[in-house]
Amino acid sequence: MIDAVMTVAYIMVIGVAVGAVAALLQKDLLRAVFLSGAESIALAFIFQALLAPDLGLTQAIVGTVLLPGIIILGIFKTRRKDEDD
Amino acid sequence: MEMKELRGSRGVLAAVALLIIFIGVTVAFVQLNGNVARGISPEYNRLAHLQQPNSLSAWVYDWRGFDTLIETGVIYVGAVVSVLVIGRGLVRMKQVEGEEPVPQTSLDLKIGSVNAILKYFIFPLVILLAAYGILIVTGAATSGGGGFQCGVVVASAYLIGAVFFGKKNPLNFRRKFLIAIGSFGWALYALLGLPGYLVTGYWQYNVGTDLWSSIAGFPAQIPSILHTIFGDPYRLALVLKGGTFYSTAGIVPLINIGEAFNVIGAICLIFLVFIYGWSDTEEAKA
Amino acid sequence: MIELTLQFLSFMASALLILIGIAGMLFLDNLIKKIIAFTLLSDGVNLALVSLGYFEGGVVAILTPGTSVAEFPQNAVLIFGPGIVLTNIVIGVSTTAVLVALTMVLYKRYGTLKASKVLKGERK
Amino acid sequence: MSAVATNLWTIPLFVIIPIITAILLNLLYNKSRTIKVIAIASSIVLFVLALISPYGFQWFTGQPGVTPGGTYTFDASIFSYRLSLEYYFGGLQQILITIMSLLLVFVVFLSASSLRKNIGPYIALIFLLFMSSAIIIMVNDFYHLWIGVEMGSLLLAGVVAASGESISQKAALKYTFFSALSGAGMAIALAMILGVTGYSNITNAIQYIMSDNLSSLSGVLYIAFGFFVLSWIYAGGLAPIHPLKSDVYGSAFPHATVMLQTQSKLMIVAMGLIILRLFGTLPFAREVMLSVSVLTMIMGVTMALIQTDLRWTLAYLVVAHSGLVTLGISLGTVQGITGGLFQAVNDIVYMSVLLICCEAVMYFGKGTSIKTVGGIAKRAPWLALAVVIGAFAASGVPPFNGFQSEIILIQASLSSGLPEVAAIVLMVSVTTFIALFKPIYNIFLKPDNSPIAMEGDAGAGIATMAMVQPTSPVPKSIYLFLAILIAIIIVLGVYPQLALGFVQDTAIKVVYFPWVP
Repeated sequence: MIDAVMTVAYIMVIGVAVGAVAALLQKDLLRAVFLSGAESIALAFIFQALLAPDLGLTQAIVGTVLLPGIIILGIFKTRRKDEDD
Repeated sequence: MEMKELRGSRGVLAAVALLIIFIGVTVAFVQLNGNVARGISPEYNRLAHLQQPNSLSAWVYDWRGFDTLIETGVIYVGAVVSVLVIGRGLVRMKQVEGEEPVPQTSLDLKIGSVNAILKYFIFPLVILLAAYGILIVTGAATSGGGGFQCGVVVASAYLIGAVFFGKKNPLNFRRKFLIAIGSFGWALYALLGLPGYLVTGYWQYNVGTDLWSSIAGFPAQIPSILHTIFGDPYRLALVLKGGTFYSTAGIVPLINIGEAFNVIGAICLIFLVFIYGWSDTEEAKA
Repeated sequence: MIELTLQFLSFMASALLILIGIAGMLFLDNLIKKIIAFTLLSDGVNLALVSLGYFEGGVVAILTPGTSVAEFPQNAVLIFGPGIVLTNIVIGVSTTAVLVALTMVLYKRYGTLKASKVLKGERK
Repeated sequence: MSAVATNLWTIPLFVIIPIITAILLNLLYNKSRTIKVIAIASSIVLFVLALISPYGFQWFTGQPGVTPGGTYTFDASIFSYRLSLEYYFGGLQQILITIMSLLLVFVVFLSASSLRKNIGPYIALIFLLFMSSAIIIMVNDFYHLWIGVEMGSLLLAGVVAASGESISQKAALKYTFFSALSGAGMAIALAMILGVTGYSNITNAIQYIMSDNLSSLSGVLYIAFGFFVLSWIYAGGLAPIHPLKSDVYGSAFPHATVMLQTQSKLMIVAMGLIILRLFGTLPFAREVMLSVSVLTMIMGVTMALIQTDLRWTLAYLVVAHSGLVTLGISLGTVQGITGGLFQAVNDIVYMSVLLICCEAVMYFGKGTSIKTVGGIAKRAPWLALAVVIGAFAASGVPPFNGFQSEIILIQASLSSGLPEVAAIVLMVSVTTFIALFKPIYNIFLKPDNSPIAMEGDAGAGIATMAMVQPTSPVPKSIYLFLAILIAIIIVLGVYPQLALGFVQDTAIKVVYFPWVP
């Protein structure tokens, strides 16, 4: 049982790191926002594993709907692609 | 802080500083790992069964309820400031000619071509999400969640509705309504401290639970009418190993409702203004 | 040798997120990406705060039927960190909203998201 | 200290009255007359409260302290771990909040009369700015301090961006980005202090660090110190990032800058004292703080010298004079801290005089640049007198208050064996005069010969002839405010003991009993 939790936690820690790096390397801002949302879901799982279910719930909602929502509205009002040069 | 300058020698300097920060933080975390001092936290947990089962909710809304009042203010201020930047309440000096502010136009979310089946699928989703938000706020004392989570869930429902239905949003909030409930929520939270303040002098003393009036040095007795108003409606029975404990969360459920109103008002207002912009003439008409 | 506990693992993940976040905020030139980097940074801080409270063999800090009142204080995870995380999430949302609003307004004026162009000082 | 109240009745009102006022004003939005009445009434109430308040603690939510024996107590003088949030209101808090609420009255009046359009949210933000500053100076808790600082930086962004001009929006964006960065840093520092001690109450944390052997965790304390100093620098606008804060000061309306500079002085004082109390025993701690303040002074006055706009000169001078406050605090001796706190009080007052004069210059309708305005002394002689007195006070000329605090700072640095720092303090006061002399001479004394002015005079020649003396558009109320502030300047300059009595107690406690708030 403990091992299963640890395995999931390992995967999620890797997921957080990869998601964070991948989000910032994207040229497409919309895709970057979605990747940061994925990172948030992984983080929510880690919060669950760290015995903080309240925070898991909060992080899942805030990180996947609220913050990406605000930033996506910002992208719609500005431009979608990162500029070159 | 010109960002382009970070490419040259300044960039190297910034990279070195960053490396130092990273190593420092890592070293500190390695030292802390397994050595975290427990401090005051067990004391809060010791008192949990006297008030409400959810220790975190008790910490956030009762033991450190005043911190949360200011924190609720942060989200209120965030909404006021971002809406002010877009256009609500920009000020000019009478005597000075300044730059004209740039008005924000309304955003055309072109998802109107969603087919009818998806639309009928989304409609109950929005309603269910809003209902789930209300469920979260009512169960705050006993399980995870609370006012902030409720507000965030309802705001998500609002955003989804706005994206898929546009102006025909099932949760069709108006600007003035959102500003009003946001303000009402924060004011409700702030004024819930008043009964305790008037009776004992401690702001936001939890008059419903009333754990401390029997301790020596406490300045006042709590009149029973306050127990009746703020305590009795929220009675809980906790069946624990040591027996059945009867407790009440006191003003915490009411505080949660205040916070929920505030967060719904603030975040929906942010979404609304980011989507539709702000113009004073429209407000005057409405 | 340091044991690979869950707490240690999450501390390292949070240090990594903090590094990525600060680096992104300093070195990336796109305003929206800077904002995304800020959300990553605040996630990292949250993770550090949550893992402060965790220890091996702890239980969730919610009383459930049958819990022992005498043992609960020592067994439950420390609630200080999670409480602060809630605040940090709120602050993160408000700051992000203000940043996005300012970015939107400045984009309207300058037509670019590049920080090096938008924030160039042109004092009268 | 005889029986100290732990339920002091005034403390919650300093927070709740601004909150309720702000909510009302934000709702009223464009009803200027009602807004003006409510705002001025509420700010006067706050001023009276600060004036009459006794000293004591407020343990919010009424939770007791836990003694090591496991019993509960409501007595602040007994050693106990606080379950609740603790605020302290003492002499330092009284004098700073009194002056801040007096300035709040002026600022509210000025903004309500000089701004047009929908002023509700703007004045609401100014009230919340007052609230966050009052929180920061009264609080004895890291967690709450952090919330106060974060809220303050969001409010600052709002107040600055409210003018809707691109320069202020850019200043707000830059500052908010940095506040996001350093706010996260402060949260990391908070996490580390919590991890080491387990207490967020500052008194308890200091006692824990002093009583326990933390040699294995000293690295954590150093990192926490580093992040704390970073957020101190950002909150006060000190040396390496001073351009951000001076952009903010310069691009906000001058009356808003009165509140903003008060807020940063309060943050500098509050956070500086906390750093000194908690980390004062770490080696290099004072040296780091001292070098930050010396750098701030030098950079601030150098930048102030090359400005050609009164607004921007003042913006950089505010930064330079913040350096004087931090210098006194980072010396770490009783004399030094007394000087620093007294300097903070004086600084708030004389900078407000200069900033209100700057606002009055804007009433003439040509901005504040030395290239466009001139000859104001002829049209408003009293204003010229006020600005000259403000400049004298800022540059430490004897009968005014700046002299009294700068002499204490010089003596303190000499007795700490740092004559070169004393020389820098002297240099700051001299350079302040030089930096202010150019705009004051050009704006007030030099005859107005700009082409626009000539044209205007020709057009309204007859009207001007008819009047014996050209009238100034400056309202009478500004002269009243300036008179009150100048009275404070002169009274503090002649009887410095009036203010020193308030701050000396705090300085002694910080040095000898750092755990006492």
